[in-house]
Amino acid sequence: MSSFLEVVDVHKYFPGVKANDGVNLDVRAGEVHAVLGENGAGKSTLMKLISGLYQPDAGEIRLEGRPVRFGSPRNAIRAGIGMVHQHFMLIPALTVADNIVLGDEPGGIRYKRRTAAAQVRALSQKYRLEVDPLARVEQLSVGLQQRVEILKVLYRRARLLILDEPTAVLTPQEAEELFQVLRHLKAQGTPVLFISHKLDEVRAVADRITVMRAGRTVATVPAADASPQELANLMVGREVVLRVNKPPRTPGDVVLSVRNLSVTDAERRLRVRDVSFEVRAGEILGIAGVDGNGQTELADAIAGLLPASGGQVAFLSQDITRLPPGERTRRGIAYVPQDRQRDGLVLDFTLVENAMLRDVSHPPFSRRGILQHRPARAYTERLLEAFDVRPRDPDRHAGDLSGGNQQKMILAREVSRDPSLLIAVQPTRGLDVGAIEGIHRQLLRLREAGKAILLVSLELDEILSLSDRIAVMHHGQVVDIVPAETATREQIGLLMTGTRVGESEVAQPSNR
Amino acid sequence: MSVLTNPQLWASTLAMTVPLALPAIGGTFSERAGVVNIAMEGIMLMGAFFGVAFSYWTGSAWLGLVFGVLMGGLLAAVFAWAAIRLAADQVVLGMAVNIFASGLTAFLLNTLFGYEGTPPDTPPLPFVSLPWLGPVFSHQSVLLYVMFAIVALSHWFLFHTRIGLRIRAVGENPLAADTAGLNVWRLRYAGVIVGGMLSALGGVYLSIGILNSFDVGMTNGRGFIALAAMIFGKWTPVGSFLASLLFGFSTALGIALQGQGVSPDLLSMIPYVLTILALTGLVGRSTPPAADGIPYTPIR
Amino acid sequence: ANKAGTTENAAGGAPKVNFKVGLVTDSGGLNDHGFNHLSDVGLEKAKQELGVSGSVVESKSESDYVPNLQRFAQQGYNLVIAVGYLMDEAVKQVAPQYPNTKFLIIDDPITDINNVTSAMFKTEQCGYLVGALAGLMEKRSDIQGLNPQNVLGVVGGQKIPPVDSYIAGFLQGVKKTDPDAQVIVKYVNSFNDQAGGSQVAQTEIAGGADIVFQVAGGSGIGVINAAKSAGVFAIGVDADQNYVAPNTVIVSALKGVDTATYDVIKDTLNNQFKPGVQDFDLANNGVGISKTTSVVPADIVNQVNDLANQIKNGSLTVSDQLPKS
Amino acid sequence: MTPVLATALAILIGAAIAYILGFDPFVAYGALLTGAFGNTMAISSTLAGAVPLALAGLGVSVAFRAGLFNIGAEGQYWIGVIAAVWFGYHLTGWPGWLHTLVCVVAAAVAGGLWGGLIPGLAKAYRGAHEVITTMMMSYIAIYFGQYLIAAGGPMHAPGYNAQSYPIRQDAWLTVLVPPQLTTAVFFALGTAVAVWWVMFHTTVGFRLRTVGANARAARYAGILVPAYTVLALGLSGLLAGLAGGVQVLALDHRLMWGFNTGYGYTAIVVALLARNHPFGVLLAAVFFSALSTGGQNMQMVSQLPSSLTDVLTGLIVFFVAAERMVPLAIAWYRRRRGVRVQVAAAGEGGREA
Ligand SMILES: Nc1ncnc2c1ncn2[C@@H]1O[C@H](COP(=O)(O)OP(=O)(O)OP(=O)(O)O)[C@@H](O)[C@H]1O
Ligand SMILES: Nc1ncnc2c1ncn2[C@@H]1O[C@H](COP(=O)(O)OP(=O)(O)OP(=O)(O)O)[C@@H](O)[C@H]1O
Ligand SMILES: [Mg+2]
Ligand SMILES: [Mg+2]
Repeated sequence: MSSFLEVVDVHKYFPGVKANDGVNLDVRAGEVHAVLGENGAGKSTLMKLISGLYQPDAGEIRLEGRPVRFGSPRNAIRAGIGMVHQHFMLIPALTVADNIVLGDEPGGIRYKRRTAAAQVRALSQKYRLEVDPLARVEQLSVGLQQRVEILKVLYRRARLLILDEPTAVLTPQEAEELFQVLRHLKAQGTPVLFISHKLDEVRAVADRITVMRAGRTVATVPAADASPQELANLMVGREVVLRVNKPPRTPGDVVLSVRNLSVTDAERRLRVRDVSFEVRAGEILGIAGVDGNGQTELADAIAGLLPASGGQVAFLSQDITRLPPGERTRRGIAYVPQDRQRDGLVLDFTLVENAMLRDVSHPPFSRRGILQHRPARAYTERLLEAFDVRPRDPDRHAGDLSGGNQQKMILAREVSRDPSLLIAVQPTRGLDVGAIEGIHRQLLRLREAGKAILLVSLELDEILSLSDRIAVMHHGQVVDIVPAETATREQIGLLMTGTRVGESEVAQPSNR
Repeated sequence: MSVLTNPQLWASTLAMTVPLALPAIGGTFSERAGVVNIAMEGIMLMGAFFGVAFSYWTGSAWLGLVFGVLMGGLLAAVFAWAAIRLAADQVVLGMAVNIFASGLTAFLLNTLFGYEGTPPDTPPLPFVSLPWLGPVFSHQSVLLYVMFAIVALSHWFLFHTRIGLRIRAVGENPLAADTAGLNVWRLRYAGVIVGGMLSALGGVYLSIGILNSFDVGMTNGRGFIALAAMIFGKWTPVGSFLASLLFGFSTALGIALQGQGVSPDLLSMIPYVLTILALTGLVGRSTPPAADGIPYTPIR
Repeated sequence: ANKAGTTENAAGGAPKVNFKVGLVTDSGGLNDHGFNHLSDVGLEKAKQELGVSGSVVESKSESDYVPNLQRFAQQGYNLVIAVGYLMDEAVKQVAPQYPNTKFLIIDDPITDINNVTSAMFKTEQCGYLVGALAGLMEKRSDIQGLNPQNVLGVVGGQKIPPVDSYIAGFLQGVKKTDPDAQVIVKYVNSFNDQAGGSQVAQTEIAGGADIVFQVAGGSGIGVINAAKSAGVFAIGVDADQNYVAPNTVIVSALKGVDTATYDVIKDTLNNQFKPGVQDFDLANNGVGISKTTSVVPADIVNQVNDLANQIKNGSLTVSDQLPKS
Repeated sequence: MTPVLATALAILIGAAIAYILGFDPFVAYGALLTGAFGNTMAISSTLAGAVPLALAGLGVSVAFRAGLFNIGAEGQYWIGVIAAVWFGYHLTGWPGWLHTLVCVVAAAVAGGLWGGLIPGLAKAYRGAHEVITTMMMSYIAIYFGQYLIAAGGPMHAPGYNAQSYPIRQDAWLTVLVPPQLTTAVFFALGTAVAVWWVMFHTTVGFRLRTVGANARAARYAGILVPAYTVLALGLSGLLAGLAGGVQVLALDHRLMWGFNTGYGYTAIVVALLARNHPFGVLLAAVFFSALSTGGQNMQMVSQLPSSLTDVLTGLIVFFVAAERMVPLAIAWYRRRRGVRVQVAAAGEGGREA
């Protein structure tokens, strides 16, 4: 097979960072090529170089043997390169169809809106990527937004498809659908380049795998030959423990009790319907579900960021349904929100200021309303140390940190508040295996310390390996709550689609 | 109420709407493209001054209009260059442009024409009389009708053309627009400069549309009211127009109600009070384009 | 190249004398189409005809008055002119410190400082005359361009005494000659909003006014413009404003700030400086009315002149207060 | 661009304009400089003019820090003047210092209510954009002031002029350096320190800054964003009101027509130029005041219209904002030179190409 795309010894530097420091890659016509690597290894940078968003400082990119130099994404698009970015490149205020056709709209001077919608509809039917062309993107779940991104690329008839961590936000079923599309494209001879942290799916879909570490490509191996352990070690450069072991534990008193809770979002749509459950001390309750089925709203409502439209939330036997978020924090609820950049951190603030964000009115951060800069700084230094946040400089702005380290910073802050309840929404989204390992260990340590944990995740494996019990949400309702030790991927996956297996089956898990 | 049935009230309303609606729509173009523009006042002054100056020098009000609009566009282009290319703080720049333009127009007026003001024989733009539309339209500047056309055209342009879609896209998320192959900078320049020309046209209206002279500070804060109208109108041309209309109406009402014993100072508050009431009572939240005011500097 | 500057030496003017005049405007500046501008005109005339040298500074805000006055005084200017009552406190503060410098303040009565003279203008008198003239015109049915309705208009800049004294005189004048006339009085509430002035005038014209008297500074240019395009008449203020629209402005009420300035410069130059309040009125030509255009019939001009004489000889007095509404 | 370089560039352009129009730029600029700082009187005036700019600028900056654009400082200033004057002539028989204090507090509170309570509540609970509400309130304040002192108005003092009764002399601020530098300068300095301390050393300031930096995160952090919106606009208005109160106690001692002199608008530029830092605000206020005072001296000496100083001011602010001009120009120069060197090399060796 001939090379469609070659990357030869490419370098890209940012101030103080060698993001790509000698990268070689070769994507052959009609293959699915995966790129693996830790957070910050330089994968996204490489893809942005190929798609014209960045230009290499040194090295060469060749397309079908000819060297190319893209001054802007416009040129790359013309050359047939389509990219789905890790952080979505969508315009929330516009419709799905607007987003998809943007830059190549039907019409002359006038924008033929209806034609665009029809074309998008046809396209989405062809690839079985169902989405309403007239919906506004801001109303879509993350999974649907992913579809829009892919349709955007397909609309332009890309000759090379690049996907940067496309499955991070998908359910197993959705991921499988995506892989079908990729196989379809491959069959038509369109090469696909895709990034993932998930070793299993990479092995299942890719023909070849390139591993990056610290800005360099360290190996390219045929997918069939690579074992997960081998790949993980290549990525991290050391031995990685892939399996967490969770010692059995008897849960204590009820910490959080949710009764018939209903929640409407800011647009007044009912997102959580009549949900009831309990979380006990020393227990992890996992909430599984396809993205957009009310999990985030549920977590927000418990944290007080969304008002309950019905029902009751009790924490440590006290009704907190009407309390403002600050008061809930004070009583011992910690919250790792889904969107770390928008909710969890103030990117323009230093790490010290971010550390004090939630507890500024208490020592060590302040006394009688007056900030205590030195103790706060010392406290933050300890935090960075204990949770291995890099760089370990409390005066750096949160915006300077990589996504993984931002997440660690939030977790560090929330965990060290010594809460009775931790709500964690997708705490490992987009993190590499090393970072995930660390965060899982932290969650289990909290469980060990007798805290109650509500874990919302789209990663079934994460839910299955960490939870004591699993609640599955569909369409705003809890379909079922099952004990984790007996649950299987298939069972949960089925519940996630809203299909309730016969009562008896769920009721007799001990058979297994 | 007889005040409300007096056609002059409505004629005044329309006449007072034009110099607000044009810059408000101008601001809308700029901000839809993602560049916060509080320089309408200054750009209007440029348009007003050069409108008169060129009308006098060339002897043609239409050439005055063209040059007034071009000079406003030129100032907007300099503003745009600093805001876009240099990623400078757009609010600071806007204030700078306002101060600069008010100084420059006063300075030029005094050095070129003297303290008496611009020559009285400067030709103005024509008034248009459409008596069959009623007395309200019996004596209005030709620019009133131009404004109606601009409201409709701007709406069509922003919401029904391909460039309009692209301009809105760069104002919402320039990075996404860039990855979709759009030229973010060029679109932003277009938005700011077209917007500047519309603001300048508002200035031209004041100086040679309904009058034929320029005076120091003759915009009298209308550029800032237009800013409010733009926000009030939720960053849409039609909304901007309606907000300007409300403002024009209440100003005209304030004039009409004078002379019945109430202090003219108190009556002058009407437009401002009404605006606050309308804003808190009916209109509520208005959200700017998501990337409004955020410079986009691609790393390449 | 320097039309505005005041430094030019008069080519054919009087020989230079060693006498320096400083002029401080209030925050209205030289473009105010009013007393600041007229004061400058008077200074220019003095430079031309008396050979004095002069310098102008435009104040930006109230904290500038004291330093601006003081600078002139410190630099040995012989006469410092403060335009406007806003400088009342500033003059009272600065003048006593510089007894060798003379001060003139326009439109503000300062009495007991012996190096300060105040120029006060009886603008109600000239307002009265143009009011009487307008009333007489309005009553006649033979004048081209006037409508049958017996309505007159007044556009004020802001409701402040220097404006209202003109208007008070105007109303009394109308009452005298055309008691049944309706006078619509409205204010622009700004002195530099030409567009606003034009709208207010149009509202009055729509209400039937066919002669509009403007007392609105820069906004008044808009008033005259509106009158012109509606084909009605206007009356100018402060200076002869016929040049703005020769066929529209039939007469102007004159406030002789220029002559007062010139006179005080001349007196001071000749060591005849008189401290205290000087009233400028019809009798001493401190206020007056301009030449009328040919639209105004000669007999009306004569009747107005009669009234002027009555005011001059004291048989007719005009109040500067608006009637209580 | 550093303010120094920006100023230099603006001055160069101004000199060119002056020269083209037949004025001597050296004379003009010499006068500008001596007018602002040349002697005690000049310095006294410059600093006195800086006080209201600094106080109102601090007000604007507090709102900016909380992510709010208070464009109505002018009206809040005006309301402060009104309140101070009202208490200034109504109260009798109070000790001087207490009378002053009452006037100052009244001005601040009035400004705070005007700028904070109404626009703040409208923003927090009705979502009304503060740019509109503060601006509208500003116009209302100005017309209200005019109404008060117009003939027949409630605060009109009998006599020819539209002005109020004067504040009783016991409440006036003491002159420190004649002609007009008063103890008002201590209000400006003290307030700057206080604002700095509150913004960077208290939990309230931290929360205000959090709301400004990321309102969503602020909510997550348990901050009642609506309350802090009201607080931020309130503080902002309070400081602008204080500016008015202090200024009228220092200088005019009464309400007069023509009082609205644009301090509130210049204050916006002051705050922006200072990047909302309290001590930067002090410097920027002195800078703008110096330009204005010096500009008038320039007109006096050279007869250049003082509007030229507005042109200069606009250019300076523009160049300060456009700080990237310098690196861009350097990069452009390097590239050009680089190209030329390459071409030269190619010409010599002929092999590089
Ligand atoms: N625009 C930028 N400016 C400065 N540094 C950057 C920029 N983009 C990326 N980097 C840095 O370059 C390095 C590589 O980043 P990149 O986004 O390519 O990593 P990645 O492999 O995609 O990581 P992840 O798996 O977390 O997405 C990181 O250290 C990152 O902090
Ligand atoms: N979440 C909040 N949102 C808005 N204002 C608050 C919030 N928390 C406190 N405040 C205000 O800030 C002031 C000082 O805050 P501080 O945190 O010291 O008080 P507190 O919240 O009662 O203390 P504690 O957190 O120990 O209960 C309080 O008087 C209160 O009015
Ligand atoms: Mg990445
Ligand atoms: Mg607290």
